[in-house]
Amino acid sequence: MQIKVLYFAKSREVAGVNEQTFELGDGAHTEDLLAQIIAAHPALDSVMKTCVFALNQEYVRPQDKEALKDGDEVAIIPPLSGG
Amino acid sequence: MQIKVLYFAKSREVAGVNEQTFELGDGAHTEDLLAQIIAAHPALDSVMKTCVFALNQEYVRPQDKEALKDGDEVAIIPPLSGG
Amino acid sequence: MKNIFCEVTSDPLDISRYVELVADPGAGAISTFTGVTRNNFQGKTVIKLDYEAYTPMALKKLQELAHQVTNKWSVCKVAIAHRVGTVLVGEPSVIIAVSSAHRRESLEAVHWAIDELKASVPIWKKEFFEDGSVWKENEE
Amino acid sequence: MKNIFCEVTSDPLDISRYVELVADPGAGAISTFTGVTRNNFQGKTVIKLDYEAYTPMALKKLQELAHQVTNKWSVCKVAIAHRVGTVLVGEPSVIIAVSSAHRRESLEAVHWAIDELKASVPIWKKEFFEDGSVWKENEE
Repeated sequence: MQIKVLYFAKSREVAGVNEQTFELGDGAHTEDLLAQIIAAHPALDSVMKTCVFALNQEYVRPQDKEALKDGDEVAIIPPLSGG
Repeated sequence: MQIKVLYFAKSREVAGVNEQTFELGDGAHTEDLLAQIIAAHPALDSVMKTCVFALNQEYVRPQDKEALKDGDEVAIIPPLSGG
Repeated sequence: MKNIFCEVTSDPLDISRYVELVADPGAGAISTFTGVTRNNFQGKTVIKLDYEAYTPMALKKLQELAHQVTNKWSVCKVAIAHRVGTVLVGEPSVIIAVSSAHRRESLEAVHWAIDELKASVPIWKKEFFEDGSVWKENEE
Repeated sequence: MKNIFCEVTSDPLDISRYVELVADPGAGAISTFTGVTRNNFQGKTVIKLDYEAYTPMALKKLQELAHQVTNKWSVCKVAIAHRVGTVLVGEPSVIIAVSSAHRRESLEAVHWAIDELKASVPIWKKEFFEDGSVWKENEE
């Protein structure tokens, strides 16, 4: 299945991309995806420790191990600074 | 001495005047003035029970018996409703 | 003081004017409160309000109030305007604008200032209904 | 819902627009909060801020936030706008406007909404100083 990953703010700058598509096997969950993202961008490792994530525009924690399905959109959410 | 009295809102409507000058003897204080005001406008008696007063633009209570001097300005202040 | 602006006026009040008056390069936050004539009171249709002020004392009390804001909170600038005369439904009768470096100060200051204004500034409103009129009294 | 208006926009924000959007004949109070780029942070001169949003999710979160305001308080209308892109010193980055019959509701709602916005809406700002730039983090 294909998962679209969006990078914002510091994670976008460190990854050097705005968005990217990852290919995962059936039954993969968010923790698997995050491992793949860090494998693709080792420099993101420390940044990711400060981030949360959004799955289809709803916040999830990495340890929630949310099941993924083809076409899902996952966003890397660094500490917020809107307002 | 002459004291200028200003009427506002309901006290103005009941008194039928905006302002008025009262003549008081030496040594008169605010309580004397208020008695003269009610004598001049008996219909104000009940309204005055809900009012406070200002002497030269500072709030005073009638029971404070503030000493008056020639040229003082006293305002009748019904319950406030600004805002 | 140039960081305080107060007025009592018969002109319509425009929010942009008071937001501009409190603009400051060191301000990260501007909070405002606008009191508006609403179309009803306890189920009765309100046609208009007439505001009357003891103008010189009202202005003095507004200035004291603005000074108190600058003493109580770390704020940049304070503007307070109260309208007198007829204020139709939907029109502002009072606008308070406060700027501050951080948001909490201006938010708290505006809330405090409108409560205090209602309690201490010699201004009165008469409400006009379809079947009569009445002088209002602010609650404590 | 027609009593809620939210937007994420790269256009400059004008307070008059959002005050008009929450105007309501039943409203006696309109409270607003405006976040503005200030010229310094911890003593360093700020040149500009760049805001970046996860726009569709930010808009969704703003709408959820506006709905929560209408659930928590008796208010008439809620408008929330956040700007993205470059915001120069003195320019608004966010405006929240709430109207209500009585003053307390809109004052409390605006204060709550800006705190909640900073904690939950996926928007980021980068501060540009004379000697570099940094991604900010809102405090809890």
